Amino acid sequence: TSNEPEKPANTGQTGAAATGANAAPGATVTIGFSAPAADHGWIRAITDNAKAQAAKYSDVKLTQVDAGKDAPAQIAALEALIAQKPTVIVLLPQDGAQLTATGRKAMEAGIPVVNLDREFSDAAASFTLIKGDNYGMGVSAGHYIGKKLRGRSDAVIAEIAGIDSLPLTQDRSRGFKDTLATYGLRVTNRVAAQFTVQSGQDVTANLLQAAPKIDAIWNHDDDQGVGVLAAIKQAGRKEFFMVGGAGSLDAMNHIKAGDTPLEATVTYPPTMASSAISLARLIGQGKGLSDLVELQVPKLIVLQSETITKENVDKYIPLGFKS
Amino acid sequence: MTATTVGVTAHSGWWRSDRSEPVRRNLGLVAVLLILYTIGAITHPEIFLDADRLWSNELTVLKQASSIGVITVGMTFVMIAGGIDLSVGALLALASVWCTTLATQSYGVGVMIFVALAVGAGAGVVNGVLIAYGRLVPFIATLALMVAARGLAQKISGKLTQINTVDALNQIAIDKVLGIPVLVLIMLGVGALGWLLLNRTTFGRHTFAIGGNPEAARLAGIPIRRHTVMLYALSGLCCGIAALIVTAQATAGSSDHGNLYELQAIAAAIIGGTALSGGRGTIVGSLLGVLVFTQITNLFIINNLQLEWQLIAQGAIIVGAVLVQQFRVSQLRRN
Amino acid sequence: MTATTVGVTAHSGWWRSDRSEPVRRNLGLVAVLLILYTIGAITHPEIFLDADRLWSNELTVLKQASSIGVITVGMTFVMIAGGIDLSVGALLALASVWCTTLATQSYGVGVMIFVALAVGAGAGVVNGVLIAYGRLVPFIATLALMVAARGLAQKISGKLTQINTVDALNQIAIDKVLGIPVLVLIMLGVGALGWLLLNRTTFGRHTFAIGGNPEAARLAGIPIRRHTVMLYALSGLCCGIAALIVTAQATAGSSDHGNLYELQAIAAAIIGGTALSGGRGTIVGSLLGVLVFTQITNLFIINNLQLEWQLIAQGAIIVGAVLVQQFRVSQLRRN
Amino acid sequence: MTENVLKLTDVVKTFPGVKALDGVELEVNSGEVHCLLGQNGAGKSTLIKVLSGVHRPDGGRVEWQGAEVTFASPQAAMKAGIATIYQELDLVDGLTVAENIFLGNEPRTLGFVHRSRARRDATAILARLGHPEIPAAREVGKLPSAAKQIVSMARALSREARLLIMDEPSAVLAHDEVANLFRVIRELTAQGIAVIYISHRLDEIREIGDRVTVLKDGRTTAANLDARTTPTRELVGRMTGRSIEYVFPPRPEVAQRGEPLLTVDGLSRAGEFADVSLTVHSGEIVGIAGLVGSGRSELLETIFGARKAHGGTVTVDGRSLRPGSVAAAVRAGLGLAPEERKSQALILADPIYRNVTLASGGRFTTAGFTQAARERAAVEPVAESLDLRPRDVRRPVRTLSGGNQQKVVVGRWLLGGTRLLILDEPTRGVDVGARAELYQVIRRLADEGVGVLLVSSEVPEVLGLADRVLVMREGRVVREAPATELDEHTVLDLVMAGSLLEGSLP
Ligand SMILES: Nc1ncnc2c1ncn2[C@@H]1O[C@H](COP(=O)(O)OP(=O)(O)OP(=O)(O)O)[C@@H](O)[C@H]1O
Ligand SMILES: Nc1ncnc2c1ncn2[C@@H]1O[C@H](COP(=O)(O)OP(=O)(O)OP(=O)(O)O)[C@@H](O)[C@H]1O
Ligand SMILES: [Mg+2]
Ligand SMILES: [Mg+2]
Repeated sequence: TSNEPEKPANTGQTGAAATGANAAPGATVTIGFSAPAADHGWIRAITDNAKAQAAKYSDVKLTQVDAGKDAPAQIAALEALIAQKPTVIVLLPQDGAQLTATGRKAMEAGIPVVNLDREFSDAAASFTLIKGDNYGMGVSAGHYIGKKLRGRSDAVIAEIAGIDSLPLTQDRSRGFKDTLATYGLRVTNRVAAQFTVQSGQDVTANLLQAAPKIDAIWNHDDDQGVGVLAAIKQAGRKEFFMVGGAGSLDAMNHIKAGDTPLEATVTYPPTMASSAISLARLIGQGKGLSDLVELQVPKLIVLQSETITKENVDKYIPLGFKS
Repeated sequence: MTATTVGVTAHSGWWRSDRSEPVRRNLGLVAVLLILYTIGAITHPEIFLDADRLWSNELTVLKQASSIGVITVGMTFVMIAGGIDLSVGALLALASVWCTTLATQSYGVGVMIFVALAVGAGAGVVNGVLIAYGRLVPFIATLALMVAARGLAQKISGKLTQINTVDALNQIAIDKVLGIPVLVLIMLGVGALGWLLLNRTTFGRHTFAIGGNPEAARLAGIPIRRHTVMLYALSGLCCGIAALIVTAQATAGSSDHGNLYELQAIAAAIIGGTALSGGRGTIVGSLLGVLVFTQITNLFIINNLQLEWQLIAQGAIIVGAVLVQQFRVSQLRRN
Repeated sequence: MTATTVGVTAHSGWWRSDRSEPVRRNLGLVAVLLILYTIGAITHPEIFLDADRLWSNELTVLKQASSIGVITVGMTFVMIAGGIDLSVGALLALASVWCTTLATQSYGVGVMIFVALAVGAGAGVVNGVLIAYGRLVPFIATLALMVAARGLAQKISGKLTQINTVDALNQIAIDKVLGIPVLVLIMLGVGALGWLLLNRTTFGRHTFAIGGNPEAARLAGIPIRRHTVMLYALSGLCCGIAALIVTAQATAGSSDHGNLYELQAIAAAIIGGTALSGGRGTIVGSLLGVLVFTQITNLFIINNLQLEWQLIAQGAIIVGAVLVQQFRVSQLRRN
Repeated sequence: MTENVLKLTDVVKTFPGVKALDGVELEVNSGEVHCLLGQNGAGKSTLIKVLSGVHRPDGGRVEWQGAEVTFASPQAAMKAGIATIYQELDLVDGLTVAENIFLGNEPRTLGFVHRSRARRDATAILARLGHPEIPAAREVGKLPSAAKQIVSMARALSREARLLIMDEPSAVLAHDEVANLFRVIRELTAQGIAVIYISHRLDEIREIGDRVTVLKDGRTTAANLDARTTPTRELVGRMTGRSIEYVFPPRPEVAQRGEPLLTVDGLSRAGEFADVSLTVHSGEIVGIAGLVGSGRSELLETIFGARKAHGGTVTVDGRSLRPGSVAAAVRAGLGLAPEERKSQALILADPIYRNVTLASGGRFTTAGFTQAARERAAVEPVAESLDLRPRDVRRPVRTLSGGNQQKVVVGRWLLGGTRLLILDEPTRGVDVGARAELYQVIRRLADEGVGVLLVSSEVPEVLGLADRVLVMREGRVVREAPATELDEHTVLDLVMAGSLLEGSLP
């Protein structure tokens, strides 16, 4: 699912720009944008979406700042950015907690910060937080699997997590665990990959040896999912069904085709970057969301983690990002 | 520090065939593997005491070891000659991406294989030339390629996973010959060829000589520079082979493939008795080293250990493993 | 006897002071830095040709370099003695996590500092003992700690970022003394002390001796094992200091801190003229090496280059840098 | 006044598989120079390593100044007042002369080294050794091998020792340097310091020694012989168990020189040697005499392509050799036995046979595959002819005695196929018996038509073995003549003329 020259249209871009009154161009807004280097399908979609969305507005000027290799580096980069006094900052931190102080610094400098996805440890450090729902992902996956295996307390349920040292992975697993519990189910085998195809294949190959018969698998991340599916194919296993995570185009195609155990995937939409830019613009122009009565954009927006299945996959495919 | 070993090696069992110390080392590693199996048998008898499941589990371990195994063979040559190759992981990624572009895929499996090997070997030659003729220290030269090759791989792939639609290639990750997975056979084949090249040809002799005493090798008329280039080309070639393995396993090429392979390969070689300072090393030892590491991961997953415990245990096991080895070797020294 | 005088003086370069080759190397690195500045001046005159912005930019570069710089000083000692320390990054993480647990924070900054240094040095001693008395090769011993220490850090922190609420510590990332950021002063201080220790004390002499010719060192009655332990303890101590720096910068302790620091530190030391085989190396060179790498990153960020281009460029620059150096050194050799 | 300081009774030291020392008796008195004599591999170095705490004896008594001792470490021995100059240079190349001399006991306060004092003291000691010109601030790695030897002597002297052990200190020294060394030794013994002196050169032993103890196969075969009066026959007999009639093989009456094999024309390297021209005919042995540092090694290495010439040409039977390419030289049939065996010639961890066959490329392969058996078969006779001991060619070279290692270096080019043999100090550290053997071998090769180019700091060796002799001084050839027309005195005058002019000879 790659190779052809990038067209943003296919990286999860909504196509929907601002609507209603807010569509009208206003005072020019310079948005400073910083997200970790795009070394992974989902992050890449985030950056592409942000750029694409900004391009849609005649009154938005986007200055992108490299996030460097780790949190301290991103902090340094942002200090430089703050010095340039953009109207608004959209920030996807390397690590929410570690950049909280910097966010606060920007706010104090009178620059509203839109905290994208990875949450600051202090709400006062951002003007608005828009994030995906990691816990919710686990919940959605849990419900899908729970409904199908309800009452089978002996069911073998495997979880293939992403990078295990990340807080977001912890949240996803908690949501999954808690939800399964409500069905009297539990995770019997849990492995963690690295968000990369190869690691997905590696841990899965071993996992399938550990569990000779599986009922369901939840894989946190459709990027590594390519490897997971490969390993399953190589082991010739079909006795179980699988749920993915994030909502990549590749995953959706498999769901549509039904050619793999992958029956569903729970979204963690990179479109949030587009929305973040829109919000930043409104903040910069002191507007609210036109469909809401408030004069300011909301303080907190948490995106639904939707469940994509064969039934509804068609309407999601335009949103699927290339892994 | 080499210092600590000096006193010891100075009188180590010289009178036996010069091969015997390595042999002991390898026996040590076999012992380590047996210990790992025992742990497996205790924690999961249903797998490790059931012939069929043990067999299929070990085949999986070997399959998962195959790519790093092939790379370690090349690494062993480089290290015996006193060098080091940090670029292996990146070269693997580059080769895998290059051989899975839509363009390449359209030419079919033959061309894909050729491209992977050519890219690997070619990049290896670059390493070798920088080192032999540019006089860069191997660490820096290969570090440069480690970084640049990844970048290039990302450029080519646009950081996207390049699904491989050529089944002929994907199939080698599935097929078996006489019950043995093709990937395993590839690893064993590369190992066997490597063993011959290292122990039964002048190329191997010269490799040892260059690592043991470069000046002496030079004054004995060995064309050191040419040899160096060939060594890194060999390592690069192994990366190309490994790239095909990984591409088949992942059914895709990606600039993320082979992440941290350099560290794993070097560690496996050293555990296997290859000296970072050159002059010593065996293919068998290196492959056993790889197996130890892969078996450890397998055990962790089977016992579904939490990440932090995996790491702590791994550190402990590495230390334990080497101590077990040393015990066998010192036995040799004593009598 | 005068015969030797004849032979000796007949030889070129004979009368030059000896440290002159390292000096040339370092001049080479300075040249590289100047080239980097020139690139900066061309691509972004508004920064590199504006005294104030250049000054503040370079201070940022130095601040970003401080943690890795401190670690590289310790690494230089270890490498000069012929060793290597892969655990530095993990030890940094462990120390940062340990000194930012709620419990530790409650005791205030003094205890936090003590804990960080103690954890670092303590883990370093473990490295040293494994190597000197357990006879593990440094690569493997420190690899084991590299893995285990990260695991332990994750265990302690529960894989959560530990916000540091003790402002006294966070402040050092902000404060300046006479216009120089405290972090930079710390790095320079550690560098200066390291230089003294290496070039003016018996400890330094013995470090060179052990790396240069372990057997000779032993015959000269140097207690190699004890010295080895002290060396790794020193490296660990530097990790502790670096941990404090990073914790202050990130305003938090985390098990992800110091990722890949080992590679960067080793690379910087080698670029700075330290031999992986031991016996050669300078503190100044190592720090210049660190600066080169940090300056490169800074240039990338300023030009906000895409990741893939960053990597490709970095590879090219590394090769270029070393060639520039070699040019200066070979000049020395020629006359 | 001369009381006994050291007494060894029945000392035994076994290395896995070999009894290096098998009941050694030794008595050393204060103020005497006690010489140890023995063939290569007899156990001399092992013995002194036992004395200096490097090895622990497996049995026997060591009495030091009356009390029984076993030294746990080199430190312990040094503290007790025993200083040692080891056979293999034990210096750290990366450190300066001063740093090496005081390594392990630096003058210091609170760990800080007094560098200026160290340098001053070092210079003083070097001056006392007659080498004020060796700069204390110089990196040892950049010194000539001879200068290195002086430095390790200085190091031994820097410790106030009651017993000074010297393991073949003169091996790398040229004639006048030895005189110097002896002067120092006499000063020491005058102060009542005891000296154990190991050398394979009998004339030296006669000149400096008081008493001699002879070792054979790790046993004392004769103790406390008088160094001056004991007849050579007896000494050699005790050492080798046989008697060696003549040393140098007779030259063929009519020097039947064949075709010119090697022609060197106006060869130069800045700062090393200038405008050297020489010819070696097949079947001819050409010797080069000169002092340490006179540029002979560089000349040889340049001819061999190991160093790039700055000017001049090297031609091997008519065809000019590609400069700076050792491989080309070897292909043309040249072979070099370099000067420093450990750093330039041997792969210590590898077995003897591999070191010997290192340069023979694919010669012992069938279908591209090496065959250890064939190699060993080819190496055995070489080991035989050089009297390598022990004979087992599968031993790592590391475990060989110094002299035997040297034989391996030379042996590499005796496998046949070499048409011009270049020998740089080939007999360095080789015992009397083996020397004779080696001379025989070299002459036999010459008779078979091989050309030989020989460098040695032992003038008698050059005169005795070579057909034609070149004398080098300060990198230039100052005289060329048939060996028969020269005698030791003339040659020494020639090589030292320069320094005579400076009038700075002691
Ligand atoms: N002044 C010097 N600086 C550096 N190296 C030197 C110097 N003088 C001599 N050497 C080295 O020491 C060794 C011996 O010196 P050289 O070859 O010049 O004289 P030689 O006649 O070969 O003396 P020798 O009998 O020691 O071989 C050679 O390897 C040479 O490179
Ligand atoms: N480390 C070692 N391991 C095994 N054997 C050894 C070792 N060191 C010496 N030997 C053996 O011990 C014997 C005595 O060696 P030693 O070096 O004492 O001889 P030597 O008298 O010094 O000879 P040379 O005159 O050539 O220096 C030799 O057979 C040698 O091979
Ligand atoms: Mg000896
Ligand atoms: Mg010489």
